[in-house]
Amino acid sequence: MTTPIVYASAGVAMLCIALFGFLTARHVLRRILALNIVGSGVFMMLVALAARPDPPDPIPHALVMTGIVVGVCVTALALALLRRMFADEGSARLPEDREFG
Amino acid sequence: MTTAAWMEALLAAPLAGAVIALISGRRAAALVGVVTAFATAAASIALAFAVSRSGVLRYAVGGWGRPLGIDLYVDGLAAVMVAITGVVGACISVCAAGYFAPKPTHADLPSDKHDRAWLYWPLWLMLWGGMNALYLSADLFNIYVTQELIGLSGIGLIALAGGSAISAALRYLLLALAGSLLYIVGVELLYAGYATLDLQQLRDRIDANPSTFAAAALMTAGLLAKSALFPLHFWLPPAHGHAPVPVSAALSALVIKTGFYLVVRLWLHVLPGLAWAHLATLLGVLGAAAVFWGGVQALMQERLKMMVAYSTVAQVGYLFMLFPVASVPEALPGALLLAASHAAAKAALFMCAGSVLAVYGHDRIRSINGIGTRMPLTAVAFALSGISLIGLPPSGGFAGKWLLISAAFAAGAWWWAAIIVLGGLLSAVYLLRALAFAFLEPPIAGFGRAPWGMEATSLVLAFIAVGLNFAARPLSELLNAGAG
Amino acid sequence: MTADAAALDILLAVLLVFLVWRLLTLSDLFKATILFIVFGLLLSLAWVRLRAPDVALAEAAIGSGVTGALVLDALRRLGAHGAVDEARPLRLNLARLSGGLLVACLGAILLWSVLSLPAGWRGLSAEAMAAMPHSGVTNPVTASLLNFRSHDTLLEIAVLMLAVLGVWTLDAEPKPSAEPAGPILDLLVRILLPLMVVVAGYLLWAGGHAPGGAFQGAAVLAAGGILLHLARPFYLGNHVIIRLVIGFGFAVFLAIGVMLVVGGGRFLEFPSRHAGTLILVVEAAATISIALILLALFVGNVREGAGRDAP
Amino acid sequence: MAVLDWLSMALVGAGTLFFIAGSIGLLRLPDVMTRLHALTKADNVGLGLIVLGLSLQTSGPMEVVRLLLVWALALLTSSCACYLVAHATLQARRETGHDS
Repeated sequence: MTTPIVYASAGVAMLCIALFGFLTARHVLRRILALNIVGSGVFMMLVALAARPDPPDPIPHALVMTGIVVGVCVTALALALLRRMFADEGSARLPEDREFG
Repeated sequence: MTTAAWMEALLAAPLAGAVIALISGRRAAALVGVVTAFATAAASIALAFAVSRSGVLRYAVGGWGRPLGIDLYVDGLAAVMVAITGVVGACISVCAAGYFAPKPTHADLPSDKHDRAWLYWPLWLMLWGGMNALYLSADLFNIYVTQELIGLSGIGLIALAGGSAISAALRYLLLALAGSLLYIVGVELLYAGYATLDLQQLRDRIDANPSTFAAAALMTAGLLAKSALFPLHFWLPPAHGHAPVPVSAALSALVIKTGFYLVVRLWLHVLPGLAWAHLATLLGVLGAAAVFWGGVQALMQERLKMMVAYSTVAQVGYLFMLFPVASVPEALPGALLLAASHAAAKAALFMCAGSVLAVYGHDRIRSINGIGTRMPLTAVAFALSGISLIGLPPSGGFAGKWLLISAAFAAGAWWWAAIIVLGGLLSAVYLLRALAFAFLEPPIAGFGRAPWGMEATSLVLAFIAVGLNFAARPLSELLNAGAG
Repeated sequence: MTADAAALDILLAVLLVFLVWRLLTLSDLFKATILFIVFGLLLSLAWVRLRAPDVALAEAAIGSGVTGALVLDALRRLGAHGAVDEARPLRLNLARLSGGLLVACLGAILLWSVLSLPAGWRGLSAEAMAAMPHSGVTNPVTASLLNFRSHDTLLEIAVLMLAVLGVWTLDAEPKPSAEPAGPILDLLVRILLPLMVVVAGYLLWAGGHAPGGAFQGAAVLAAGGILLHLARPFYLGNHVIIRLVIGFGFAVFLAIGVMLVVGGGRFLEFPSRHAGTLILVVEAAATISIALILLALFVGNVREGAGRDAP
Repeated sequence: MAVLDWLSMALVGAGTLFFIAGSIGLLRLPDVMTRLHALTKADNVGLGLIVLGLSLQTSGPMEVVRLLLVWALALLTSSCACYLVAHATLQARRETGHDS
């Protein structure tokens, strides 16, 4: 019974650290990584939830797999936009984040 | 055909159209797109009639039924949103058929983009299909997937403009992704608490504990970011202001409403059992702040498209002033009428701005002299949609605000009514400022030809916005047909 | 549970959290990306410990594999100048404190909800098991993805298509100056590529009764394509054949759903007798499309001769 | 049976040592090429020892074949990846004049 709780707690910790990282980071690539980890944290909570009954609840597994695939799509598009913005404007930060260090 | 058949059509038609447009490529995409658009619009109106005749319907996709499977659910509220999307979406498609034509005619769409312009059609039909799927869904996680569908197609559409739209699209993407993740955390908490993702079952099982509150708060925060409620509106003006004209129209008129709809669905239909008076007041206060902030910013804009985009920030505020007075029966029809007339008027205004761009080559408010004589159709459309946005009679905006104001008085909270009136005055100021330059100054010579398709569409939309003045009663009846 | 298994869980959990913290604070984004990939691989280990082998496969192949490749490729295209991040992430100041407090509150509430969950929580596992005999497959996760919640999966494939469409809307990127690798790699690719096709086919077929399925199979197939791209760079463009293959999986899925309606059933309601066959058809079509989609996302919008030089 | 158990334990232990050595090498060695040495050599031998150790614990020849297949695949992929990394490094050196 402790395995799900251990991982769910780790999921919460990952989620919170990465959410804070997303709020404070300026480089868009790091923001993208942070959001990916927020997603992993949520998915970890969901899969830990699914591991409680025996046999495991397959519905959260399906949700998480959908979430992983959607996450890759969003990440890929974000990276493509980032590369385009960097090629056009010479910065990997959003315009409002460019002034200070 | 039955309600169920129309629901199936509304899901499958735009998605099928999108994939056919994708495969058929540059030559036939526009044709496929316009045909699909009219078919989908017809189905949306048919669904509204079917619901008003035979009431709400629950439909188990795949035949499994909740909680294992995913259910669709249509009531008056969903039918109204689908119908708004259908009518305005058809008009936007007509406008886009001219705008994204193979010949470069528009200053804001560089000519080297024209070999990719056909990508508009699969993206736009996917967006439309995503909105229909969102309004018709009764499953929390399915709603997440539809939101991603909407978000990704919206970002692709914004990026079509290139240039400074790229960073706007990137900002929108990061915000939408963060919003989605907050929403998913909420879904996780609710699934942990109630072992279901179905809205109706949640409503029946919900009890007030901290985890449910946290779930509701997280989901609401995510949705507020997507519906650009003050102070989470910062991404909207650049994204909507820099996108191609039909895209700005679709995003401002329709996509913003999906977030609002979900907040309404969540708080009024799923969680009415929670004591949420403080949160409702907070939403109302944020709405009021949005009305003023958006109005003042719109007044300070130099470009017509940016002014119209900031006006959306303000108009979103009115919608959220529904929540503090939601207990009064007139409030919801009022807010929905406001949403419908804003959809029509805002799409019309963006198209007016697009026509001005096409003729003048720019949209600086100070130099759009003589629109009244050069482009009378656009000027009339601008004025009519302005009337609806300000809330002057007779217009859908007036009828909606009237209902909201009477709801505020019925709830004994006159100050909301005062804010609505003051906000109307503010929008009168910025719209009249632009109109003054358009009408009072003498016309200047030169420049291009007005795109008649866009002008005509904007006029049709403006007349719809005005004509919605008489829609209050049928709307209330449709909503009541859904109250099952 | 034995004590050493518990120790392994705790060690893995702590390591995961530590990796997250490190990769968000490192100023070198290249190192952060490597840690991100390591994080993904360890995450699949966690999924295995949580008895979710399907998720583990998907995470290793897509979550960590494809995403990692995409991020590394983006870093390469940004170049040394673009990969510099002079900010100090996670450094606390007054403005960030409020955000930090908010996040801490969120963490406390989430932790509370994790700990307060009753021990006998069942979820929908009983309902799912009861429905399994009618689902046409014996792997519950495949049944959930392609039958119980097939509507989600249909829209998910649409999301995949949208990502490619979004990439296509952007201006073509400058062509990276990659010269084809030598004969050794060619030989290796010639051995590995057929193997990867076989593995992808196996994963697709196994999905019905064991961990695996369309997404994992497609990811392996796409990895083969990426390998080929690394060995001999090629550009996809958006020719009609590419568009046809990309739209194929979604079109087949949607057509089957609509066909079932025409046949008198409900949208995506697979009849119990044919469910297994229909799922396999949908998955096979989806595998091909998803593989090409993932490959197109990696290759990006680079066209021969159309590249514009970065300023 | 106990002898076999001890033997497989020793083999797996030796394999693990190779992995640890490889990981330390990855972290401590100065540039890409030397790190590649640490990584591929150590991991291939390490995995081979672990596979050997595990195949002493199997119930039938099929499982041994499968384990050997895993090792063969890992050998192939790691040499492929190693070659790619080395190639990219050489190219970067030629372009910028120094190691990245």
